[in-house]
Amino acid sequence: MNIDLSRRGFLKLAGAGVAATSLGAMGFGEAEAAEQAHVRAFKLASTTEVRNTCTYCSVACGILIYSKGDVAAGEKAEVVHIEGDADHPTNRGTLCPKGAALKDTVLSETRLTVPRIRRPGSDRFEETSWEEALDKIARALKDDRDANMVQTNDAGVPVNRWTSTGFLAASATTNETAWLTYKVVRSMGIVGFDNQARV
Amino acid sequence: MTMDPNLDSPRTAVSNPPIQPMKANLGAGDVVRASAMPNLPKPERELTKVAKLIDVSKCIGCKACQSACAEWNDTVPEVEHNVGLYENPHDLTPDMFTLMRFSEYENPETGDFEWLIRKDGCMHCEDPGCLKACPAPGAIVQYSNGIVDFIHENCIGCGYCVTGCPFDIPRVSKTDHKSYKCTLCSDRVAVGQGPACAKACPTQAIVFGAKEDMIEHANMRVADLKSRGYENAGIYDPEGVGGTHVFYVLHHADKPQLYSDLPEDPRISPVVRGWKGMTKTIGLAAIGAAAVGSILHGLFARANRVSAEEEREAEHLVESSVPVRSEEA
Amino acid sequence: MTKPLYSEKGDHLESTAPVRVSRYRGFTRANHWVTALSLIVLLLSGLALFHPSLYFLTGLFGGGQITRWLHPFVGILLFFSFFVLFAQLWKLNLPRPEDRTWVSQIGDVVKGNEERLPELGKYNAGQKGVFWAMSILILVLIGSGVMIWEQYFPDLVTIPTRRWAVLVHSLAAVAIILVFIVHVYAAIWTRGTISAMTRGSVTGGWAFRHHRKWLREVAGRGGQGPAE
Amino acid sequence: MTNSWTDIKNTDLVVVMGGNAAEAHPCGFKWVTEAKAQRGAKLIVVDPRFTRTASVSDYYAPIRPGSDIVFLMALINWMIQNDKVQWEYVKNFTNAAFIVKDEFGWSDGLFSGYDPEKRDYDKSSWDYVIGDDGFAQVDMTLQNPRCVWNLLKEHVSRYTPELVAEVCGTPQDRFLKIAEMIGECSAVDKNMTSMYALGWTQHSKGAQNIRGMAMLQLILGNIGVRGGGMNALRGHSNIQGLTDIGLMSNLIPGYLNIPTEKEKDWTTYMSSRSFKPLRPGQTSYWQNYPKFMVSFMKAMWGDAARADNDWAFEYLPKLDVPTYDILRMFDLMNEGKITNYFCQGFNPLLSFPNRAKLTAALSKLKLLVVMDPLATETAHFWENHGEYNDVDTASIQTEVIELPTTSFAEDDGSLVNSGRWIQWHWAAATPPGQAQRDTWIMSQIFLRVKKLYQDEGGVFPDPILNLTWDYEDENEPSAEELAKELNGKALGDVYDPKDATKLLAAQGKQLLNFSQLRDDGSTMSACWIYGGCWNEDGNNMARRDNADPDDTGAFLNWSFAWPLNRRILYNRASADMQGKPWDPSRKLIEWNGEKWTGYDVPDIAPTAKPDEVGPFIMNPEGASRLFTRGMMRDGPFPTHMEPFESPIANVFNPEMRGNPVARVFAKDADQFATSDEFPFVATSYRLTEHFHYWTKHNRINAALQPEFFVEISEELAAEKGITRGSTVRVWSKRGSVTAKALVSKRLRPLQCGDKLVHVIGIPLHWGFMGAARKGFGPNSLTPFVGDANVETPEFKAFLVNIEPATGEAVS
Repeated sequence: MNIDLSRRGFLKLAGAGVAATSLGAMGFGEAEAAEQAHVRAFKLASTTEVRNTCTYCSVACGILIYSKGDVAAGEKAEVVHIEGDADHPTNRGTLCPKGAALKDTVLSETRLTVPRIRRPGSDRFEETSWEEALDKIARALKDDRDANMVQTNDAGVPVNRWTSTGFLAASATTNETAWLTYKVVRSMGIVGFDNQARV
Repeated sequence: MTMDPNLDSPRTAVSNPPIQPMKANLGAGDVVRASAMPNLPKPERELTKVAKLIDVSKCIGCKACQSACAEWNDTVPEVEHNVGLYENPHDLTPDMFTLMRFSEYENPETGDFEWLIRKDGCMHCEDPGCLKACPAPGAIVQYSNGIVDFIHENCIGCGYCVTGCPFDIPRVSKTDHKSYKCTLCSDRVAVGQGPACAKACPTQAIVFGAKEDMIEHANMRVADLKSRGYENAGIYDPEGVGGTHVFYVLHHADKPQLYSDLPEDPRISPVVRGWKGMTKTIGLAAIGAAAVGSILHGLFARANRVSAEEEREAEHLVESSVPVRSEEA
Repeated sequence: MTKPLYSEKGDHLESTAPVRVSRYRGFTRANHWVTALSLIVLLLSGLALFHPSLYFLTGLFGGGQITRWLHPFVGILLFFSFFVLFAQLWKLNLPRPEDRTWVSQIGDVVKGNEERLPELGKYNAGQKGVFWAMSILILVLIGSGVMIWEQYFPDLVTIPTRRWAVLVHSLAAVAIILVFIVHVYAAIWTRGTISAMTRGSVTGGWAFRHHRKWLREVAGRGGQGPAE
Repeated sequence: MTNSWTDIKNTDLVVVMGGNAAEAHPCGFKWVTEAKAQRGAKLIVVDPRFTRTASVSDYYAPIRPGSDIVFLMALINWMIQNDKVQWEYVKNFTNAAFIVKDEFGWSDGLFSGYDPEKRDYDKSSWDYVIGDDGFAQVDMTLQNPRCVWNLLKEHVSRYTPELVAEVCGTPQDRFLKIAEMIGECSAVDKNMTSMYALGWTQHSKGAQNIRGMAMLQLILGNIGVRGGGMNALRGHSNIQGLTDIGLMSNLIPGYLNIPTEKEKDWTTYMSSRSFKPLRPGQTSYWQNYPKFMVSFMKAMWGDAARADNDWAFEYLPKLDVPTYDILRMFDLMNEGKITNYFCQGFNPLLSFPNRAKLTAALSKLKLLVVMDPLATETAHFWENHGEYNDVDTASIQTEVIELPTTSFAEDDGSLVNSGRWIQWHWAAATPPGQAQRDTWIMSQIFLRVKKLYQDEGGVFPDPILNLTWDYEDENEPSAEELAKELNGKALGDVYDPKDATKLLAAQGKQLLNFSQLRDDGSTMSACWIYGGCWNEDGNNMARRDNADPDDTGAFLNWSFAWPLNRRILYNRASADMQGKPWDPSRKLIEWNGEKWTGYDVPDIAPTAKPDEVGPFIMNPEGASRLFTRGMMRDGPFPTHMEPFESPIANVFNPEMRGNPVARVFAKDADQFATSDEFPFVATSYRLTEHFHYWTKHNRINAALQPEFFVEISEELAAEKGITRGSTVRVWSKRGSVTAKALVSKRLRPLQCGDKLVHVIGIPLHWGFMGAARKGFGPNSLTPFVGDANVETPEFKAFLVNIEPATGEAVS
């Protein structure tokens, strides 16, 4: 015989019918009706898919960024998920532990959102406006360039080099950003110019 | 490479997820077993059995699976301390459904050092101990494709699943008091996607598909390992639990315990079987019998009454008894 | 005076005609009912998680989560409540020579032929059995219960031990329910018993019929006692 | 990379040395596992630590940090001794046959021409014998004792398996087994690939480590073939692009050079760049240098760059020193000679050696500007974080401006991967808060400075005022506009030089590729090697056809690879002198009688006859170089040099410390330690769970590897009474850190001769900002010295001491 007894079977056997029915009458029987089996709702439904490249190492894995909202359509968009692009020849949809967690870097609590300035000797950053920050920078650049630009060397050869201001370029910016940066930095005569390639 | 999500199987981990809304292809109708629900109607359709194969010989222990798992399931594992090990978090948690376990092994035969790395997590047993142990109707279900899933609305947090599991997998949350473990990304599988870990795995040490295809793939891997001198390479798909829907290729299949104590011959503990089987039945029967017995006795045997005679005897006894004075004592 | 062998010091005659003998003071009765009540709650909540067919009983407590949460706490309550009861009753529940005869004539007990049985003190062997069975089972239950208390002691014991604990817990639970049934039924079947735990006293006849040595000893102390 | 990630699947043997591909590049390493699974390829790992790469290797050998040259030269020696040489390749495709000047020589670990005063070589003797015909003399029979081959043979003869055991601490049997496995790849149908990264570059002789393997690969005939090559696993997503576009002190986009002050005018500058072929009929592609250079000047200054003003040569800064690299800049900063410093997405406080010096230097700045998506340690260098950044905030007068920038998810543009694929990506999200794109920020800075010069005048404003800036929105040039400038366009009509009537590109049109560049000012191109990335066919970097005919791994229609969409550099060398593939099963290109055809874009003129033109068209020899002439500061052959901090004296010259020509700043020399006070060798590295100092800002990666630790052997732990998981103090002559101890069998002490060398592993992912627990980076300990040729800091081998820490680190 089936050793698992159905509830009704048990009631018959135990003769506890009275108790049980009265409980049933009090509506306790409902407790048994369990939530239907279901899987979690698929979270990418109705998101926007955008193809991008992982920002970390130079394997340059293809990634798919899923956002709520569509930037291309001029909407405000926030990243909800990132995973590998299965069509990409190099990573074939796979991602490493860094790439698989890219979303948390985009949404990191330590992401910068406003220009800030730390005054000499101060123990904190204070918020500032882009205007103030950029004007300050431009002024500092011009003053130093005018003061320290080396126009000719001892031999009188024009050298037009500016050594007292330095610029470290990034390692994850686009080629386009890099080219614009190059133009700006070189046109000023800065030679203390370098990037992450050295490390 | 994206598969038609309406194909129930085989599914590929290496495809891009759909973004158009679609109906989950895995639901109540596909449940073959549910905890504490003995008389379940047989599902009208039978899905192809799926499986996740973990080839430890290809695994580089990069934890992409852990990362992808947390991202997909929106869990936030705690930032712990380093305790001198590579395992982080240090164990499975309600927020970390899978974990790379590392063991350093000096092979006595070859004299070589080996770093054995195993992805730990729910094995999705064909005969799930958690489901057997669970007292809450429908809190643990098994779909016809083999996935064992927790339905958290029904979970009462008693921890019986922990007791029932032969692999020490489920973890009960201290915050919402519900039990958590790998779902084999049932939500992804339901729309024709493979689990997040299998898709992310850089070396494809984790692959996902129809179980028979996975077995075939595993056999190829075993052959390759044998050709590289691992005579004992083999598949870990333990019989004791009726086989699993997450299984391994091991270079030392003869010694699974080398891989951070992977059980040699896992099975649902006889103690648990006893508890959930005989005890349950015979216990209830005994209680029922006792109740019925007493009722019958009550009905048919005469009650044990005190007679008026005995009341008088009592009064007489009281009168005749000489009070003992304390000072005389 | 000689130390009472068959009665508590507090037991006394409330009246002589008709005779009424006090059996349990108010505190003890309250203590008993708290214990009884918690046992019933445990029994219902326990059974709910014990067998699917009884899961509906979780409805009594407002669902599975609450039932899971409530059960162990009531268990703690029962444990302490019973402990206090035990402190009051254990002495007179120690076995005595006449218990053997009583047990050997269990047939007469069930048939109710009390006149054929030896005179007894405050408790008969059956009651003593219930008492000791309860004591032991409650210890086992609280012990095994803590081991499987996921919410607070998830890592108290290893999982294999935990498996045994859960098995032992359910077996002990079945046993205690059986004892409970015997206890309750015996009280009902032996008419005049219930008043001992409600009013706290029994009729002289009841005492004469079931616990004559106890009656003698109490009577021997005459009108002494709180009633005077 | 000479090849590509996807090409690695074609290999028979992978040698991972000087890198840890599985951990640092997991998804690229996938192709190693593919090669193993599909081709039965083998994987060899040579590393001081048994890494996660080693855990899936077929054979592993330990090596003492900083001794790689000995291992590599010994491999070459073994190949020569055991005739494991691809002779036809070596004779025809390398400079083995070239005759070298008699004055060239080597003794006591030094080459001819060393000047200890200057710490530099007079390289004049390091060159070929040039005949009366103006060509280098060769002896194709390789009999001449002065030919490169015989000099090499003699040079490497000192590097025996015994020496390897003594210097590298690698057991002889392990070395020999590896030599045999590698030797098999001298066969034309067996190819080996080398995957390396900072394990080789971060040494004071990093460039020579890589030379060593490149020479071995040439001897085995593995350069230019499928499944072969020298594959540098670049660290960052666009570090290749930043280098291509020349964001370095001495570079101009496309590997052109900023003039030195010795090159006072255009003619002088060009004179040293004529690159006349050294052998008859060779291509010497650099002969086109003027076309690239003029096109660049036009891209920068448009009409202001004219023939009559030397193409505005004057606008370019002229260098007085080889380079103002970061190390030099921080040294100057520390001398108080730097006023303003910009960090664009860069965190030098954790990236460069001797953090104490970095902090002191930054504290002397007037203004520090940090542009970053995340809150970096550099931007917060003045903030006191207890032991993790123990600075006196009030005394630091540096003004710091922190500008929020967008991340990859919020901009369009292209990145160059390690295999030179230039891949376009699209923005998916709105920048958070007030974050702005770097293009906007740089434009704002430039436009403001320009305005100041317009309004106030000032010193030499011309290059600023004349900088081309014709963008639709001058405040934020679009990625598309900038990409088109990188490709280049016709400023006037461009005709075919062979047929003056044939119009190649009409004025204003995008150029097809760099073959259409001119030196008459009729073309502009910001970065000649990118020519073709965005021509009249559109944005080729955005191409997404992942078809791969015959599964070669080339993917020619996926994005665009520089140069000319070529996927494997030197691919002409994959075919023999008749133009037939060495290994038909791995055909890449083939000579069909009239031209080169095949799966890849030929790395040679399509009609250049195989028996006439050599495959290495960028070299005036037409051949590759086993002997580099005067092109490297520290020698034409790699010779063993110890790290500046080493427990062992140089076996060839005990007096010689580190790299004899590496630049050392005065104050830093005093901070080099010896092994009597600092007995243990430390090496830094990345863990797979983290990316540099970025992912510690990310909760998930922080959870996967939460806290700073150091790895030590069980032997060292026992010796020092250190237990697993306890806190230890590690210190060098430059600084001290506290860390958790990870005691492991994966590190073993190395027996180097009679000396037992303990190695301590120090991962580099922690700092005092972000989601992970506060910690340190190895740069608190590392010496302030770089590679002699490229100034990459010596992070991979230095000396420290270790002890159990008394107080627990608060984190």
